[in-house]
Order: sequence, then structure tokens, then C-alpha cells
Amino acid sequence: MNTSVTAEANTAPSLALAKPDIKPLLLIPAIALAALPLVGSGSTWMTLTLAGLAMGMVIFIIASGLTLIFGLMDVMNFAHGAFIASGAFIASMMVAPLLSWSESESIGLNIAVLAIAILGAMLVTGILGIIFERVIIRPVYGQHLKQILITMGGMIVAEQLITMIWGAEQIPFPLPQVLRGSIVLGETLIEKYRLFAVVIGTVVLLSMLYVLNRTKLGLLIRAGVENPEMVESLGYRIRRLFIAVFAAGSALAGLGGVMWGLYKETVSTAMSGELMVTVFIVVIIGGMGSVGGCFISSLLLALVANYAGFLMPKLALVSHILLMIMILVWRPSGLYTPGKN
Amino acid sequence: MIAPQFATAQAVTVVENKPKQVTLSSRDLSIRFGGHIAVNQVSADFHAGELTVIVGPNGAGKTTYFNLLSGQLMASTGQIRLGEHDITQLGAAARTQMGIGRGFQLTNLFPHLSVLENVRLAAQSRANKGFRLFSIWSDHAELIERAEACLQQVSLYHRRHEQTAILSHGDKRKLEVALMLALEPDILMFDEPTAGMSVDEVPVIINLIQAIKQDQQKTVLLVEHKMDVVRSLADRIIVLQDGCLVADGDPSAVMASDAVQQAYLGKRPNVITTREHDHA
Amino acid sequence: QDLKIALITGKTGVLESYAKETETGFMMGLEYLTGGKMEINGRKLKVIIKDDQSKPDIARTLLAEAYGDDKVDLAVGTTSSGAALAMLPVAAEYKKILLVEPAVADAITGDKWNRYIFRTSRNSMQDGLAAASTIKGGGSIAFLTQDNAFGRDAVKAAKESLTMVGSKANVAHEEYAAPNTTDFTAAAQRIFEALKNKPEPRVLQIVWAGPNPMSKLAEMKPERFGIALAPGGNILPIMKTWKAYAGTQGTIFYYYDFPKNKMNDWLVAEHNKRYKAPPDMFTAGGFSAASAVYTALSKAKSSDTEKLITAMEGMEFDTPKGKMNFRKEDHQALQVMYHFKIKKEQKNEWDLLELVREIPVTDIPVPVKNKR
Amino acid sequence: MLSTLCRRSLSNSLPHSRLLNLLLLAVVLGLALAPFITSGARPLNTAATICVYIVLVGSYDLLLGYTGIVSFAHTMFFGIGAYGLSLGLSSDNPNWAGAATGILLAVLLSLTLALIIGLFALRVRAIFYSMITLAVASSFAVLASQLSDITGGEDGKTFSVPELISPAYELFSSPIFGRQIDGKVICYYLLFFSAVVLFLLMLRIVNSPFGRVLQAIRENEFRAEAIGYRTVLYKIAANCIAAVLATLAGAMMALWLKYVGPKTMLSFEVMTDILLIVVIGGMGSLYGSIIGAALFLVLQNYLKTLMTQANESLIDLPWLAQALHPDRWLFWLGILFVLSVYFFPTGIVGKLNRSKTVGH
Amino acid sequence: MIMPNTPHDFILQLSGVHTHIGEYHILQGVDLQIPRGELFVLLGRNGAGKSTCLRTIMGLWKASQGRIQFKQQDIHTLATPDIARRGIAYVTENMGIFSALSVKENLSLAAINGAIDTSRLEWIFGFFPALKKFWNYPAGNLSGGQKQMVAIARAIIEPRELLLVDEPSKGLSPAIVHNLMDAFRELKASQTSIILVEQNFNFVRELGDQVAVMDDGRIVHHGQMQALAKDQDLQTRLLGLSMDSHQ
Ligand SMILES: Nc1ncnc2c1ncn2[C@@H]1O[C@H](COP(=O)(O)OP(=O)(O)OP(=O)(O)O)[C@@H](O)[C@H]1O
Ligand SMILES: Nc1ncnc2c1ncn2[C@@H]1O[C@H](COP(=O)(O)OP(=O)(O)OP(=O)(O)O)[C@@H](O)[C@H]1O
Ligand SMILES: [Mg+2]
Ligand SMILES: [Mg+2]
Repeated sequence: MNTSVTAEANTAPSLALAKPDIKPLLLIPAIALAALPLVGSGSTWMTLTLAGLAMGMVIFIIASGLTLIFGLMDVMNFAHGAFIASGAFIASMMVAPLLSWSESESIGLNIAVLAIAILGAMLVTGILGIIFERVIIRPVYGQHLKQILITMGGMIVAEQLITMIWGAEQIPFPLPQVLRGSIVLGETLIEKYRLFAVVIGTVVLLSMLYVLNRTKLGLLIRAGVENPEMVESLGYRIRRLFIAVFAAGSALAGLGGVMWGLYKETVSTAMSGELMVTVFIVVIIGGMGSVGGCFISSLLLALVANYAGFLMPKLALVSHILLMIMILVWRPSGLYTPGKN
Repeated sequence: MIAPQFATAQAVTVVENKPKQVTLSSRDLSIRFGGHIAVNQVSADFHAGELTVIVGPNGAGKTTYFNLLSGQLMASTGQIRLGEHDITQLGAAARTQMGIGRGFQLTNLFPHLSVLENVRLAAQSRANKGFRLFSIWSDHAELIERAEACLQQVSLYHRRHEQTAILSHGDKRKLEVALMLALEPDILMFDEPTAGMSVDEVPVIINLIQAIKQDQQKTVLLVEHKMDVVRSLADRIIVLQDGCLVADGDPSAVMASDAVQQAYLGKRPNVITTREHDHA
Repeated sequence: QDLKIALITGKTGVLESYAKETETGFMMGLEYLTGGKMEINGRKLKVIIKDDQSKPDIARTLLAEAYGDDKVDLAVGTTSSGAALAMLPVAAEYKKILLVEPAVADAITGDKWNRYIFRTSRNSMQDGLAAASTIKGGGSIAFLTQDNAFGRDAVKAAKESLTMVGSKANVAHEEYAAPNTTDFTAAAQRIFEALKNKPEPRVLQIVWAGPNPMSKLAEMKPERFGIALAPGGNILPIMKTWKAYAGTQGTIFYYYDFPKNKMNDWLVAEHNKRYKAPPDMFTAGGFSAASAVYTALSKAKSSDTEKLITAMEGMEFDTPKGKMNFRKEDHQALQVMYHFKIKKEQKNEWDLLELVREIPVTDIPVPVKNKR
Repeated sequence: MLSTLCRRSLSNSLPHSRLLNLLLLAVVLGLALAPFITSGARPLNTAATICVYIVLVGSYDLLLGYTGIVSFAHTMFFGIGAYGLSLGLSSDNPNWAGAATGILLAVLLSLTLALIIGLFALRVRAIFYSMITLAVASSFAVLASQLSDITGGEDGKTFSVPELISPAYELFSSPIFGRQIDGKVICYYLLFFSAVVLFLLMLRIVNSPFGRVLQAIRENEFRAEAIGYRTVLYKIAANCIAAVLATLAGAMMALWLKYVGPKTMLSFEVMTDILLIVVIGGMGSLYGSIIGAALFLVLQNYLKTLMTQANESLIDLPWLAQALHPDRWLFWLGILFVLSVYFFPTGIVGKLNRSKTVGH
Repeated sequence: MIMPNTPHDFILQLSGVHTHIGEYHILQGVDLQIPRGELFVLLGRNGAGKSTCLRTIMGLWKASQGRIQFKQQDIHTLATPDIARRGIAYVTENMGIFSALSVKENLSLAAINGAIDTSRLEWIFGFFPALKKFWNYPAGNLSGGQKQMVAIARAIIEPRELLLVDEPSKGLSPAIVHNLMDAFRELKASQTSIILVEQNFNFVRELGDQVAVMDDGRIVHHGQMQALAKDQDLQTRLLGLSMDSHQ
């Protein structure tokens, strides 16, 4: 009761001396193994685990943009969902005329459709992100409260714009032929789409880790959030960097939208709200803006949801929230704090 | 007073002449940040009516020691007593209410409130009126008067209605002092109060501390790097180095010790001493 | 004096697309029936459209406003069941007719009903009975639905329906998944485990409000365990994505290609012309509501509530689905349903279903459940 | 004499701007006379909702504007109040004793929950607190829809109210000033006076020494602790006070609507509305809740009508007409919101009241 | 005042600079000429406008009127990063530490032209040994004086033509202050020009070449340091105290 908040923060072990922290990483196999005897059947367990891990990848892709923006720029972007939805809509619009390609048996054409959808969506949402940064976010850097408020305003406007442009109806967004169906090994089954998600997720993870850990960019942006004037006095055009990060985050949201749209095979305005709570939870329990933490927490969340859904469907109603509370009790600032790993 | 056993040979042994009432004391107080021990087994007693200056190189642990005494940080080991009470486990707010007041080295204020309101809040805390839910704050005129008086003492009265955020650095330092005054603590801990204050204001603060010192009920702790300030105020000097207490005692003796001369004042004692004597 | 009708729907919010269909259908219905003149018995017809955002409290207020301030003669609405249920007492308070369309909750014509309430849309029980009538033989059934009042009621109705139609099938499993579930792996695995060793045929019936998880389940290859899926019908844009699961069977209350009558022909043709797509379920629903209103007003020759009630109880009226009639006891419109199969060979993007059988009203013996 | 009384009941905190005072006076008079200067269901309904939202938003501002806590659990307390009242009244013979019991139990439940959340969560970083409250609130909504036997589930439920305020009751046989004094009007005045009392209470709290400490915590919690305030206690107290007031607002809302349901009481949309109103009205100034609630609810209720007209007159410009389609009212509200965060960061009240306001 | 230097010897010139912050008129016509390669001292009471003056040069406040030239080129129209890249480094009075970053990262950000030059780093470590010790430590956890060292080190980690330094000695222990004086001497020797705002008379008297005194947003005195140091009356008049009465 008596310890002040700041004191707790201050007594956190010295950052410089911390070793790589793998406990959160071990949590995943630990939970999976713990679930095995409960689930009973090996093939069912395998199906649940594989599906969960792959779904975790999808969640990670969707959350990665938010983590990036949140972690580096300390902006909680409530409008992220709108970017997700626009990504999906844009992709579905781009591939609509290419229906025959995506239905064709040719893998090349299928991949071409996917590439067009992904790149197109990322490009457009990236540009939208730049606009959004300019008109919405720029005036409120460093002011948390206003950020929450203004991005919520931005979310409302963006969602309405989407409805205005694409209407309220659901638009079909068919999976290309290669990604349809599942692979069955004995009684274990994995959907092809999920394998695809694993590939894309890995690419996103690795490239984010590379950019943040091997370049000055990550440092610069974190410094810029704390004290933009100082960073400018050192000679960096921090505004441009912020824009770049925001564009990247939004493009990732667009990618997330494509992935989510492909999973659901329809695109609708409801998409923007659907996953937001999940994504926020992922970002929170991953630790503010830690890419690794976000990755692990996405996988955890999806796995736990699958096991809970199988073992006790009632629990699945609140499994995300329980997981969040448990992790925050264990580590009050999330699995990882940025800079720590 | 117990001389710490680990005090080095050069350290000055304590000279104790008149028995004084111990108000605040620490026993074997330590704090560790990861692998770094910032305050290491520090034991010291502080007395009413005495002004103790704490000196030591940058990073010696002076501010951290203050943080431990005033409750901003919790000790890893050791004990802190205030009069009869063991306060080691108490939080900052509780200790403040028991009469420990402190200023911060790096200015720490309520930026969007007015200068007066900053001080008024401290006076209100002193009067223990924070949980008055149903009276109107402006009805408590005594708090406002008290706050204005404190501002006058640090010559900030003329800026009382301005927003704190726009004060210049030096003015913020003064406000920091005023805040502590308004708390009317029995134990006052100043952390480099004059850093950044312009030369003509420094005497104002020194006189203020001098006046407080006259009150035999008050215990004053002061961290200061300006040697002339130290010399004009200190009743006793404590030296910290790398978290350890290495000397404690009479000012002139402590200042003359080699440890202080080399580790603190600089590696070229001859240069320093000449200059010190020039202006003494 | 003009005849005023309020049409309340959830035009903004989650059910926006349904509401739009209802409105289109309703207006097209009036247009068709009045021959474009928008007049009944020589009185000009005025439709006041209101948006309740699918929020019950707003729906109530709007209905009160419609009756009290706008002085409408009768009201039609609304999209969300919750909002519709909240509106029922308001109709009684103002002693004016509320024609419910397209909300489906059984309670509307069940225990929450009052004598001012009529309903053109089908209720959950009718859905259940229609579905049950397709599985009269033996076998095993599992249900997948949402874990909320809607889902539980739907399964209750479905099970009741099975007994009522005398089906010999056995209910092997009921799966209640979190309403916001997006990943159905866990639910599917539970169902497969429960169903796989039960007597054949094995049917998994899906009752889901909102985008149907049908395709997600199909990807899990239920045929590995000899399980057939039986989705409820859905709106066209969703069924469009089911193309890959040709052969799957289910029941639906309207599909533009099934009914053969003049009214439907006009609707399909006009709708295709105006909106470049065939009419959907809720378009037909709106159209039917318009027809009920038109028939009642013409028949009663007055907009007096009591006269209308008298006219409407037992009233038969034309709809794109053929004839419906308001049962006297609970004012529910009895109507046919359709047993469909997903087409393999599709002629165009909207050519999705083929008719297995039209389920006649006699096969759908909805019990009367209100406390009249 | 009278003016002193007035000033004191407003806790010496009347705004400095003449324009603002006029606006406030207009709103309050409008609300006081609403049944007589308007006719029909919608205006009265709008006025009643404004009364409820003044309390709801004011209590939220206590947290957001004064203490700097972003909580998403406010709707939960609002819902508890509403459900409490509905349960208290859900007998065959609804009476005031039942209502009072329902409200009392709801207040107790809210207090307990606020205390627990506060103890658990107010010590973590602000953004975490928001997320935790978001999670708790959404779990509560799940719970409410699961317990459909008592709450009516997703659909919610309607209930009747004591005779005195039910629509059928008529106080006088003939209309007064053109308005039949029926149960609805009596109910309206019940809400209006509750709102007045609760608002004055909140005004007193924020202008008390306690209220000033809350502001200090918002400004610099660390320093507030260092000058001797146990900030956790203050934050928990603020949380509890806000929760209780929100509970009462919930009861008021339910009493007026005679309906409770998750969409109306617990949904995130209600939370967004609260946020919009606080920001548009002006954070950190309770008067903002009056102006904000009045403006927002009038817009919400009448913006569409306006847009319908604009839309019809613009039929030649399809794109603009599309944007002005009444179904897109939320779009304009969003724009208004963003602009107000942009240009009136301190809200309408802050803008009008540039000189020394309550906050500074 | 007669200046011995020709215009080309001035690295920085301010003429008639006014600065407004919101409604406040802070700088009210400041004229300054900073000779190349010298250490220029700016004195004045609290709130006189010294820090505002440095911020205006850096472009962090925009001059509402007047002209600022760096190496004979206007810079008052430029954005801060561009001003910095012309060769000006700045130590702010509140240090502007990036507290989440380590000391190393703080310094490597300051090295905008690439990696940190190790020999220069060793040179800095010579003055501020604590930096070496806490090299990988998050800068936010350092002591007040250590943070001050990081702030100064950041400004000198790469050679710059002009340094703006706001009260560098505050919070530093006497030994380190001496090191700092050495550092400034060496920087001067390498033709770096310095504008120093300082309250420590000892410090400025030893190092200062020219001095200006500010009051109320104006320059009230401008001349040679030596002249001011000798003239006790002038000191008392300008600064409220003579340099010798207070060391
Ligand atoms: N919260 C913290 N986490 C980790 N290390 C800390 C923390 N606070 C202080 N330290 C370390 O403890 C040591 C002592 O710091 P402290 O601030 O007490 O020094 P100081 O004597 O006040 O120095 P100065 O004269 O520079 O103010 C420093 O090395 C500092 O890096
Ligand atoms: N953001 C601001 N808005 C308005 N006024 C400001 C702002 N910052 C500073 N001022 C005012 O400008 C004047 C000059 O401030 P400045 O910080 O330049 O003084 P200084 O000479 O550096 O003083 P010090 O020695 O105390 O650091 C002061 O009166 C101060 O109150
Ligand atoms: Mg210190
Ligand atoms: Mg300054």
C-alpha cells in the first residue's frame, strides 16, 4: 500500500544488466503441454495447437502495426481498426476484376492475385496513414489523453467514410485456389490458409526485428517521442520519421486487413471493430510496443482461446480477458518492456 | 555517533561535543539497482537544530539517499527511524505527513497550475485538509495566506498568478523551495537548491536556510556542490562516495581531508586550494 | 387526410445492410401495389422513415414519437429483435398497430405479445420447423450456435421442432460458442468428437446470427467423419462465398429464384433493373410488410386501429413468397419456407441455390405461445 | 443575500465569461421549462436524456478531466444503476420502495466494484488502467447477457414504473399551459431535480480542497505524493464517487426509458458518447457537461432532420448529397469531434472561459 | 561599442531579434555578435531571457522579428534540424536526456555523421569518467550530475563550429567542473566558438572572452570579460552582486 508508484518503477532491475529474458517464450510450449492431457486425443490436440499458432500469426500481423506505432511513438491509435478495414476493402476491390485468376488452377496467377491484393492494400493504407498522421495525430504527440480522444474521433470518421465509399453490404473476398482447403495428416488437419499466414507472419516479424534492432531508426523515434525538440536540435527531421513510422504502421494494418479478409472470405465495415479489443489486449500484454512481446502474446492468446474453446466453451467468452489479467499480475507492464530484449 | 567501520583511514573521525536530540537516523541503509549498489550501508544520525551538508562526487548516491529517507524509494536493506518511529516501510506521503519535507534536484512541479496553487496545495496537505469534500477551497483563506507568505520568502510573490510551466528555470527552483516551506516540515532536505539560481538570488536562499537553522526544532539536510554555500552553512559535513559514507564530522576537518580533496574537489589539490583560499 | 405509416429500421449501425433491404422492399411493395400512385382508398400514402440505430431505447422513443407526434396510423419495424421487443409495450400504450418486420424473436408473438402486434417476418420457430422437416428420418444431429439468448432459444426451438415434426433423429450435441468467435477450430473439434461415432446420417446444423461460419466449418472437412453441414439461409453476399461447398443443403425463407408468382417476377425484374442485383431476403420481407399494410388498409377502409385489427386477424395477403395469412391467435403470418441445395454449376454470380422442395405451411405447425 | 446563496450553492465557481453564463442560463431554463415550451414526445425525451447525461458526463469528467484517469468502465456503473432499478421495479406491483432498494443495492455493488478495480488497477500506468477497465466492462457486458433470466439478455427488458410516473397517470384533469401533467411530466421533473442536486454536489466536490488534490494528481502524481497526499487513496475515492454518481444516472435513465438493455446501458457506444460530450463540452470543467450534453443530444436528435433537408436540396450533387445523407450523421459528428479536439482543446467552455477557469 | 573584429570574423550575428511566446513578448530586440573561436558569455538574472535567446538561435522558438546569421547566412528562417546540421550543437538547461536510451545510445544519436569516433570518445571519457562506467546504463537512471555530463558529451561528440551551452556547471561536482573548464579550453583551441550561459562566476571569469548581460529580454551590457571582471561597480549594477563577494 505504501510504496509509491514511482518507487516501484524505479526499483525495477537495471535494464543494462538484464539477460535475454526467455520466460515468456517458454510460456507457449508450457501451455501447449499442459493442455495435452486435458484435451486427451493427440490428433485433436495437434489440430488445435497448429490452428491456434497460425491464428496467432494472423493476430500478430494485425497487431504489428499498432505495436509499431504504439511502441515507437507512444500513440494509441484507436483508428487502427479503420485501417484494417480499408486494407481489406481496397484489396477486395483490386482483386474483384481478377476473379478468374484467383479461381484458376494456376499457382502463378493465384500468387499474382495475392501479391496485388497485399501490395495494393499496403500502399494505399500507407498513404492513408500519412494523411491521418498529418491531420489527426500530429497536433497531439505526447498527449495521451488527447490521442485517445482524437483517434477515436478519427475512427468514427474513417468508418463512416468507408461506409460511404463501399456501402454497408458485405463484399465477398474469395481465397485464391491455392489457399483453399486443408492438409490432412491422419486425423490432424491444418488449413492451407493458415500455413500462408505463418509465412507472412514470419516475414513481418523478422523484418520488424531487423529494422528496430539493427538500425538507428528505433532509437531515434523513441528519443523523438520523449523529447522531439532535442532530437531536432541534434539535426534529425523527426517529423518525417514519425510520418514514415505511421505510414509503415498503417501499411501493416492494411496487410492485416487483407489477411483477415481472406480468412473471413468477406469484407465488411464491421471488420474494423471486430478485432480491436483482441488486438489491444495483445499489445498490452506483449508490453508496450515490444515486437517480440506482441508476437508471443498473439500466439498465447490464440492458443488459449482454442484450448478454452475446446475444454470449456463458456470460458472462451472471457479467455482473452483472463489471460490479460493473469499476465498483468505476473508482469505488470506486460511480457516485455521495450529495450529489454 | 558511530563511526562506520568501513570508513577509510583518511576519513575524519567524528567529533561529538554537545549531545543533541536525534530526530532522523538511518541504519545500514542500502539500495541496489540490479547489480549497482547506489547507497551502501549508510548509517547516520541527524539532529534538531543542526544543518548537515552532504557532499560527494556525482553519482555518489546523495539524491538516492534522500529518496530513501523521504520515501521516494524503498530501501533494499536497513532501517530508517524518525524520532521514536520506524518509518522504513512507510510511503512518501506518510513520511511527508510525519514532517519530512524535501525538495527535488530536478524540478518537479504541477506545471499547469498557477504558482500560488502549487504552494497552496502543499499548505493544504500540511493542514491535512485534503479530504474535505464538501467545503469550498477558497473558504480556506488561511491556506492561501500561508502560500503567499511562502512565495514572498523566496521572492516569487509577484509571479504568483502565472502558470508554473512558463517560469524560467531559476524561478522554478525557487518555487521548489517554497513548496517545501509550505509543508512546514521538521526535517528539511534541500537537494542543490541553488543550482541554476542567479547569483543575486543565491544569498536570498542562503539567508532563508540560515533562518530556518536558527530554529532549534528543525533538522536541515543539504546537498550542495557550491563550496562557498557549504562553508557558510554547514554545521557538519557528510561525505558519500560510491554509495558509502566515507567521512562525517566537523566541516573544516572533513574538507581538509585528502579523501575530499581528491575524490571530490579534483585531482589537482594545489590548484583548488589556492583558489579556495583566494576567495575564502 | 393523408395516411401515414412509420417505417422504423436500424439504418445505421451493425444491421445497416439488412435495414436498407427492408426499406427498399417496403417502398417497392407500396409502389407495386398502388400502381405507383401511392394512394389507398383515395387517400395519399405517406411513409415516415426512422432510424433506430438498432438501439432498443431509440426504437422506443421513435415509435412513441411516430404515434404521438407524427400521428401515424400504423408503424412497421424493426430490424433488431431487441429493439422490436422493446417497442411492443409502446404500441399498447398508444393503442396503435405495430407490424413487426423483420425481427425474428419468438417472444414477439409469444409471451411479450399484445393485441396491437402483427408480424410478417417468420419467427425462429418457423425456421426451426422448416429445418426439422428436412431431417425427418433417423440419424444424429448436432447444433452449433451462439452462446447467448438468441442461440439458446434457437436450439430450444429446433429441438422442439424435431419432436413436433416427428423426426426420428437424435440430438447428439449442442455447441454454444462465444458470440464473437472467429476461429471455429475448437468448436468444430468438439462437434466432430461428439458426432463421429453416432448413427448416420450425421448432420451439423448451424444457427448463427450474422456472418455464418459455414465456410470455416467446411474447410475443416467434416465429410471425413461423414458429417453433413446444414446452414440456415443467409443474405446473398454471404451465400456467394459458399460456392465451393456445392451440394450442401439447408433451409431459407426466401431466395429470389424460388417462388413463382407475378409479384415476385416484378420484384426480381425491377430490382435487377434498379440495383443490378436480385432482391434479397429482407427485400422480400419489406415487400410482404407493404403488402400486409396495403391489404389491411384497403380491407378496413379506415385507419382506425380497432377496425384494422378486425380486418387483419386471419387476413390473407399476397407476397413475393405467395400467400401469407395472419393467424388470429398470435398475429403471426404463416408462410412457406424453402429447402435448398448449393448449386454446382452457376450461370452467373447470383445463381447460387437450387430448390429441393418448397416446405408448405402445413409442414410448419408453429405452436401458439402467447398468453391470450 | 440571494446572490450569495446562489454563488455558494454553485461553490463560488461561476464561469467568468458572460456569454457562457448566458448559454448556461438558457440551457438550464430550457430544461426547467421543457414540458411547457415544447410539445410532443421527442423534445421531452431529449430534455430528459440531457438531464441524465449531465450527471453521467459530469461524473466521468470527475475522473477524466479532474483526475486524469481514463476509464472505460463508466458504462458498467451506469448499467448497474439501470439494471438495479429495473430489478427493483420488476414485480407485478412496481412501487417506490422497490425502486429505492434496487438503487441502493446497485450503489453498493458499484462501490464494491469501483473499490476492487481501484485497488487492483489504479497503481499501474494510465494506459493499462484504461485497458483493464475496458476488459472488466466488456466482461460485465458478457455477464449481463449471459444472465438473461434476470437481465433479459441481449434484448434487454421493459418494465413498468410506479403509478405516479407512469404515462397513464394524470395529475390534473385539464392541461396546464397547454401540457397535460401526466406521469411522463412528473417523471421528467423528478429527473430534472435529481440532476440539479447531483450537479451541485459534483460542483461542490470539484471545488473543494479534495477536488484541488485531484487536479494536482492529474498534473503530477509523483509530486502530489511527495507533498503528502496518498494519491492512491484519492484516486480510489474519486473512482468510487464517480461510480456512484454514474450508478444514479443509470437509475435515472432506466426510470425514464422503462427499459434496460446492454446496447442502451453497457455498450461501448455509450462510452464513446460520454467521451464525445466531455471533450466537446470541455474537460476539467463541470459546466462543460451541461453545454456538451445539451449540444450533443440536440444534435443527435435533430441533426438527422437537418441533414435530410440538406440532402434533398443537394440531390444534384450526388457526392455531397451522399455525404449529407441522414444516415451519415455520425460522420459529421466525428468531424465535429476531431475539430473540437483540434481547435477547442479545452472544449466549448474552455474556449469561452479563457481567463482563470476552474482548472487553473 | 566598438568591436575590433571585422564582420567576417563573426560566426553568429543577431540583429534586432524579438521573440514572442504566445502572448508574451520575451526577447525585445537582441543584438549580438559572436566572434569566431571565442567563448562568449551570456549573463543575467533568472527570467532575463538567456535561455529564450539560445532557443531562438536554435529555431525552437521562432524569432518574430529581426535577423539571425550563422557564418553570414540567414538561419532564422530555417527549421531546427537544418540549423543543427549547419554546425550548431546545443546543451539545454534541462538537459533533454533520452531517458529510455542508454548513455551509449544517447551519444550515438548525437553522432549524426555516422558512428562515434572512438578517439574523441576517449577524450570525453577523460573529462567525464562516469560516462564510461555507465556506458550501457539507461540514461534516465543516472544521477543529476551524470545526466548533465551526458548532455554536454552529446554536444561535443562530434566537432561543431558553434556550441550553445545553457548552464553546464549546475549539478556538477567541483572536480568535474574543473574538467569541464579544461574541455572548453581545448574546444576553444580547436577553433570552436561557444556561447555559454552560466551563473558560476569562477567559471566564466576564467574562460570568457566577451560577455553580454541580459535583463528583461534586452542586452544591457556587451564587452570584454576582463573589463567586466575588473569593474566591481558595473557587476553590482548589472547582476545585483559583485563577482568577488560570491565565488
Ligand atoms: N532509479 C535508478 N535506477 C538505477 N540506478 C539509479 C537509479 N537512481 C540512481 N541510480 C544510480 O545510483 C547512483 C547514485 O545516484 P544519485 O542520484 O543518488 O547521485 P547523486 O549523489 O545525487 O549525484 P549528483 O551529484 O550527480 O546529483 C548513480 O550512479 C545512478 O546512476
Ligand atoms: N513557454 C513560455 N511561455 C511564456 N513565457 C515563458 C515561457 N518560457 C519562458 N517564459 C518566460 O520568459 C522569460 C525568460 O525566460 P528564460 O527561460 O529565457 O530565462 P533565463 O534567463 O534563462 O532564466 P534562468 O536563469 O532562470 O534560466 C521568463 O520571464 C519566463 O517566465
Ligand atoms: Mg543528486
Ligand atoms: Mg534559463
